[in-house]
Amino acid sequence: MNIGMTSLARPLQDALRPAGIQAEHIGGLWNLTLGLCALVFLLIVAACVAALWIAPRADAGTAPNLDSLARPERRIWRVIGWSTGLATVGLLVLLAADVFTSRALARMPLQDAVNIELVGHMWWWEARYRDADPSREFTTANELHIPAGRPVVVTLRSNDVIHSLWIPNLHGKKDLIPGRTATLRLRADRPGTYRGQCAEFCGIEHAMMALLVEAEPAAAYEAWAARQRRPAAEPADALARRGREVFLSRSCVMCHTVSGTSANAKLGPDLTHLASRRTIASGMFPNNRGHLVGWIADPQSLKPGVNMPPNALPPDDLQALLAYLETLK
Amino acid sequence: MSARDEKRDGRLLDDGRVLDISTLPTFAFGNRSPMWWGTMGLMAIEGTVFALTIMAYFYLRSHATKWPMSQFPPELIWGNLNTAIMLGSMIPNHYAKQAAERLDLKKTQFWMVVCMLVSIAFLGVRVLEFGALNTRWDSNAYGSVVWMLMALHTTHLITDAFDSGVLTVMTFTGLMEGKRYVDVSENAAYWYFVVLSWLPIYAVVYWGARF
Amino acid sequence: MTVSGDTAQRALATWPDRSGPGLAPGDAYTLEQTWSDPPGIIGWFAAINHKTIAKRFMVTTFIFFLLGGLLALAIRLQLALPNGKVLGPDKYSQVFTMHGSTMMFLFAVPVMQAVATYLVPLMIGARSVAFPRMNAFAYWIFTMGGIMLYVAFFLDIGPDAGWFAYVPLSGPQYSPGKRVDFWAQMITYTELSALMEAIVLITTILKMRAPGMTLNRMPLFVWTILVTNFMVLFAMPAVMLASTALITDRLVGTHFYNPAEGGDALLWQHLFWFFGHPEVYLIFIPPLGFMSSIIATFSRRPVVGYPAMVLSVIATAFLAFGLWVHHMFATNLPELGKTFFTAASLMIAIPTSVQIFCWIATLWTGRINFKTPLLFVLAFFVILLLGGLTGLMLASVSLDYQLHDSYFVVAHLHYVLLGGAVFPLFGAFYYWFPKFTGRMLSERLGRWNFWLFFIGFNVAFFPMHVLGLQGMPRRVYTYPSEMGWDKLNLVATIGALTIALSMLLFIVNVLHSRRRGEIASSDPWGAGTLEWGVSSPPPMANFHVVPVVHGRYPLWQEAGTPRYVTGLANEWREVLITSVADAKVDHRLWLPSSTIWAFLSAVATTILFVGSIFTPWAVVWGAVPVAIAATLWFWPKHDIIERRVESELRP
Amino acid sequence: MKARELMPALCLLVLLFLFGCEREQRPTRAPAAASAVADPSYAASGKTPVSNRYEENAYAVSQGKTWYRAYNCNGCHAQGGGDIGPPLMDAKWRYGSDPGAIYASIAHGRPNGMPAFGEHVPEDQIWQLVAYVRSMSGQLSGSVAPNRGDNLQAAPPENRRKKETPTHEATPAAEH
Repeated sequence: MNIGMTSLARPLQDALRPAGIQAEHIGGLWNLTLGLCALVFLLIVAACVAALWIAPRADAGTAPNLDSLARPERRIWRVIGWSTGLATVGLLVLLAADVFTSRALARMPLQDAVNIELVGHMWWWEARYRDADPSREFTTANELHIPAGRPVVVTLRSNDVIHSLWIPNLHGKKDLIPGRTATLRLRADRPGTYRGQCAEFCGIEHAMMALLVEAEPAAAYEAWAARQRRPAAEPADALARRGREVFLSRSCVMCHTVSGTSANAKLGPDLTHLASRRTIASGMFPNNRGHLVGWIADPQSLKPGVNMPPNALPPDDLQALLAYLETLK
Repeated sequence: MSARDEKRDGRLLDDGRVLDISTLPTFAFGNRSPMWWGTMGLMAIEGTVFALTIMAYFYLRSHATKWPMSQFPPELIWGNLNTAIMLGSMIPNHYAKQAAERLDLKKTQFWMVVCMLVSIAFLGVRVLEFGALNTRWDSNAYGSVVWMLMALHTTHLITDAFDSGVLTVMTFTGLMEGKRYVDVSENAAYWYFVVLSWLPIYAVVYWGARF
Repeated sequence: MTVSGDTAQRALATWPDRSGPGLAPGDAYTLEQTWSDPPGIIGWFAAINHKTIAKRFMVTTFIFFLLGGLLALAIRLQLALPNGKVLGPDKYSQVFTMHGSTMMFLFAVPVMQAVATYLVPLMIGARSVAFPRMNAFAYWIFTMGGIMLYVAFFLDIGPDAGWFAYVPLSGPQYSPGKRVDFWAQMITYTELSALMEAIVLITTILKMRAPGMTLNRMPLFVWTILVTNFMVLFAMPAVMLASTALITDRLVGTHFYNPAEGGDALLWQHLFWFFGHPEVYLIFIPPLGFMSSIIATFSRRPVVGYPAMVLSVIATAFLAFGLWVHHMFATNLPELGKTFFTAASLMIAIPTSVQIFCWIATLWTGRINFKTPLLFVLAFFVILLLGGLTGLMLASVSLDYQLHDSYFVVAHLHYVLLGGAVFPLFGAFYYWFPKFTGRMLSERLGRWNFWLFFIGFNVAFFPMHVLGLQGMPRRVYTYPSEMGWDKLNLVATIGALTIALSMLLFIVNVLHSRRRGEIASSDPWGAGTLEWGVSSPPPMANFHVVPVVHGRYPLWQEAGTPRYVTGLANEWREVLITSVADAKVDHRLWLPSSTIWAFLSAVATTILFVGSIFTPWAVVWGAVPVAIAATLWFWPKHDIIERRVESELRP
Repeated sequence: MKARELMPALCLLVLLFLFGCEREQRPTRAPAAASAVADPSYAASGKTPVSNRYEENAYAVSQGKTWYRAYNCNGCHAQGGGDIGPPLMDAKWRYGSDPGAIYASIAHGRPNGMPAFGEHVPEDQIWQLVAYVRSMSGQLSGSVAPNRGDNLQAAPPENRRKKETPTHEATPAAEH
């Protein structure tokens, strides 16, 4: 099976290409720090090279020069003292820059924020969109949509071990620690698709715990959210209806939820709007028929160790199930 | 500068070119002896372990809504009794140390035996202490950290008692020499440490759960 | 091992040839016999001479270094191409955990103590370390812990939760089975060993220096070892407590790390990093001593600013205990507290820069003898410098949000640990190899070794900075090809293979030179410290006549009076104890001789430790053989006591 | 050095170790057959008990515990203490305590409320559940059975439970 997201445009996952205000603050600090450090590096290496250049050569028999034991080398000490002073000033500049950046990060305006509760699972992301009106809340997984230009407050929890949310284009990382809650405030200022990944080792499939963040214009976001709030549509054709029967009578129903049906288990991701997502297996494979078949039949060869069991379905049942899953828009 | 003391400074031979140290003693007490530094190192390590465990106790406490997490704090009776016994044990310990440093075999033997008897007493009471903690190590984090503190200290009690026991036996087998007196003296210093380190642990285990 | 005629012969041409008459040949022979290790297989296990133990210690840690390196190669091969299939995810987790644990616990910290137990007595003019039997015990415990970990790994019980084993992943629920238990128990072993070595080295340095070697005249290397081992005393207990709590959580159901019952996952991180960050400096400070030794010798002058160097090392040690939270910036700790740790993390750069400036000044004003050891040391100025500067980036809270747990950190830590420790360590091997073996390493192979290592290192690790910035998290066993990380990963793998090649050259060089290398004189580099005053390799007793020291570089400076010490016994292992600060003579001490019981105690302790992975009761029944072995270890023999009492002088 | 003489022995040891340790493996796909499939009449037939190789594997038992919670076995059996369904941590077994019988109970259900999960739960997971269910009454070795979980403790962890000696409780005739 060919692993990969061939059908996706290459998603952005790059700390050096900020797409939001928070990542830009950090990017600015990075540029300053990099410049200063590069300068120091060049100066010290140059001093070292110069020292080797200037000093005469000798061999093991050369009598050691013990003058320094007899009288103090004040001139050298002065040079070292000044260099150390300069180094200290440089460090203080870095400290000040860090403090200012931290304050800037903390001061992002939060009016009209979208509230998302993100729960880490081994190895996928569960997202609950919060709302003052409980009827407007909904749950999805592994793909966040956010309105560009509007602040987002992500509340982070973990269901099992420590994970860490990292969407480099939007912000740095924050840990999801069981028994604790953390928040990450971010804002995407440019629409686009940004990829994030778990950054704290969380077990054997740590490498395959990604998520997509779709930053889109407000109208598109509202339309998406409205679709997510609806329960799954009644399948239109017989094949899909049979697929639903397969879903509910086989092992799928033991772990997944499709709202509007009797499937309401929580071990795996909510599949109510599976077909609207761009990826499966936590941001790892494109959501198309070929990968879906592979994933249902033998998830262990795509993501060894995942909790999803292999499902040996008769071909008819499999076709029906796929037809049903594709209706979950 | 005081006159040259052969026993302290050695002798100069060969026009001052050679320092003869055959006049120096072959053992010494206190911080002159490497054994003292070794013992101090052990104390530093174990003191750090105790301090960190106590910090862990207060760390967990700062996160708890209710402390102790179990219903009742430890009962005081055995803890108080054992604290008294341990503080009392410093008396024979002091005399054993003094006797060893005076190279007095008879007195060393006597006070070491007294120390052994006391150590049997506090080990016995320690068993009762565990029974009166009113929590188990697997009840909750409070129980775990209390048991950890108690178990760490008990390990020290046992090893120190065993150590002293072996030394006591040695004093009776004719295996005494200068270095052995140094060992007895350092063993006594370690005993002080075990007793004194108990005081903060006692305060935390018995009173940390009350205030 | 008995004294070969060759060694005894060379022993005669030692220190005294520069400071006075040696011992009469008969006495020298007796002295060598006294300090030799007993013959035969049992004798091999009973050896306690500090040089014998230290040599084994160095070889053992180096074997672990090679094993860790092979694991690193496996990691790089897996990551060379996207969707790699060399290791499965389960094997990969074990392999990278073993790689990290091996390099940190079985190589980097112990190798420094191993080198120190060899060199420190020679540098301070002592015949032995302070507690030679404990020294041997510490070695055996360490070795058995390492073997246990690898046996477990081969049995597919290799730990798989990362070298810092964050709970709850390493806890009872998410790491079923015994894998993490073996990891935690390995920690117990290596910490026990490191703590004992610390006591041995501190006592040796403070109480056994040759007369006249005041603290102010101690070689800088000895200073770094003294400071490092004081750090060990206060840092290691934290990880022992953390791993003990982990074991009890896993084995008897305590709740230290269970949030549902009042425990806390961050407690682990605090305890671990309270040890873990000073640990970096445990690894990094002794190489500063290598640097000072090598730079002084090869620029033919004392190091600039001795007091500044010493104070810098001490300042580094203190600051090292105030940085641990910078490993936890991505958690939800209060922001104000984090700023404090940023400041501390930045400030620790100051003492290091003072030292770098002093060394550059030494080179600048010296006359340079350009040999392989110096090459390795010069690499420090590029690699460690870069690692230190990326460290400043990681110290910043905001930058750390992006860089933390990414490949940038992988690059940073390898730049620090290899540049700051491994390169100087190799320099030290090349520098002291003649002292260890009596033969020189090949200079030609040495240069090839160096350049392949230096270039391979930068090719392997520099790209990782970029990978991290491009969003590659650490500890991923694979990555999709669309991420655009494949080219740099392939480059890194090529670099790793180059490093492997350079290591191969090093091994060839060592094996070849050990038998056929050029014979080394007692002081082939023209160095100034005491270890070069004795033959290469040194006699079993180190110093046939103990010198009296009058300066920081006794072999370079004029000898004063008195020049040497007489009056130590030749028939038994007698050493001279001096006072702490001024190294005034204090008393003579009869050290114990070889014993098998240090080894057997280590075996008994191993039974207890391994048993306690499977049942808590092993702590009870396992204590019995430990107690017996330890008692027999200390139980004196009647005839020895009689001789001792006879020769006794009371204080 | 004597070390060289030890080398062949060491190599041999290493080779031995390469065979690995089943108890610690993390099988990501089902072994060929965890066991022979049991039929519903199994308990009555009096055949020799079917063995379950997952009982030797700590990871599989821990997976069984995950399924036990995720599939809401607690709903009827509580934490093994029993509620609507019978307790699982005691010595009484209505349908036999051997793996085959437990498999049959889960896969095919039992009268008076135990549903048949055979359609819903893959065979492999059922065997993992079987191993876990047996660990609840201390039937598995302490180094395989699960340790405490990261949750509130209702009962001592499975690896420290006393091994109950199973008694076969006669099924009341009325239930058939």
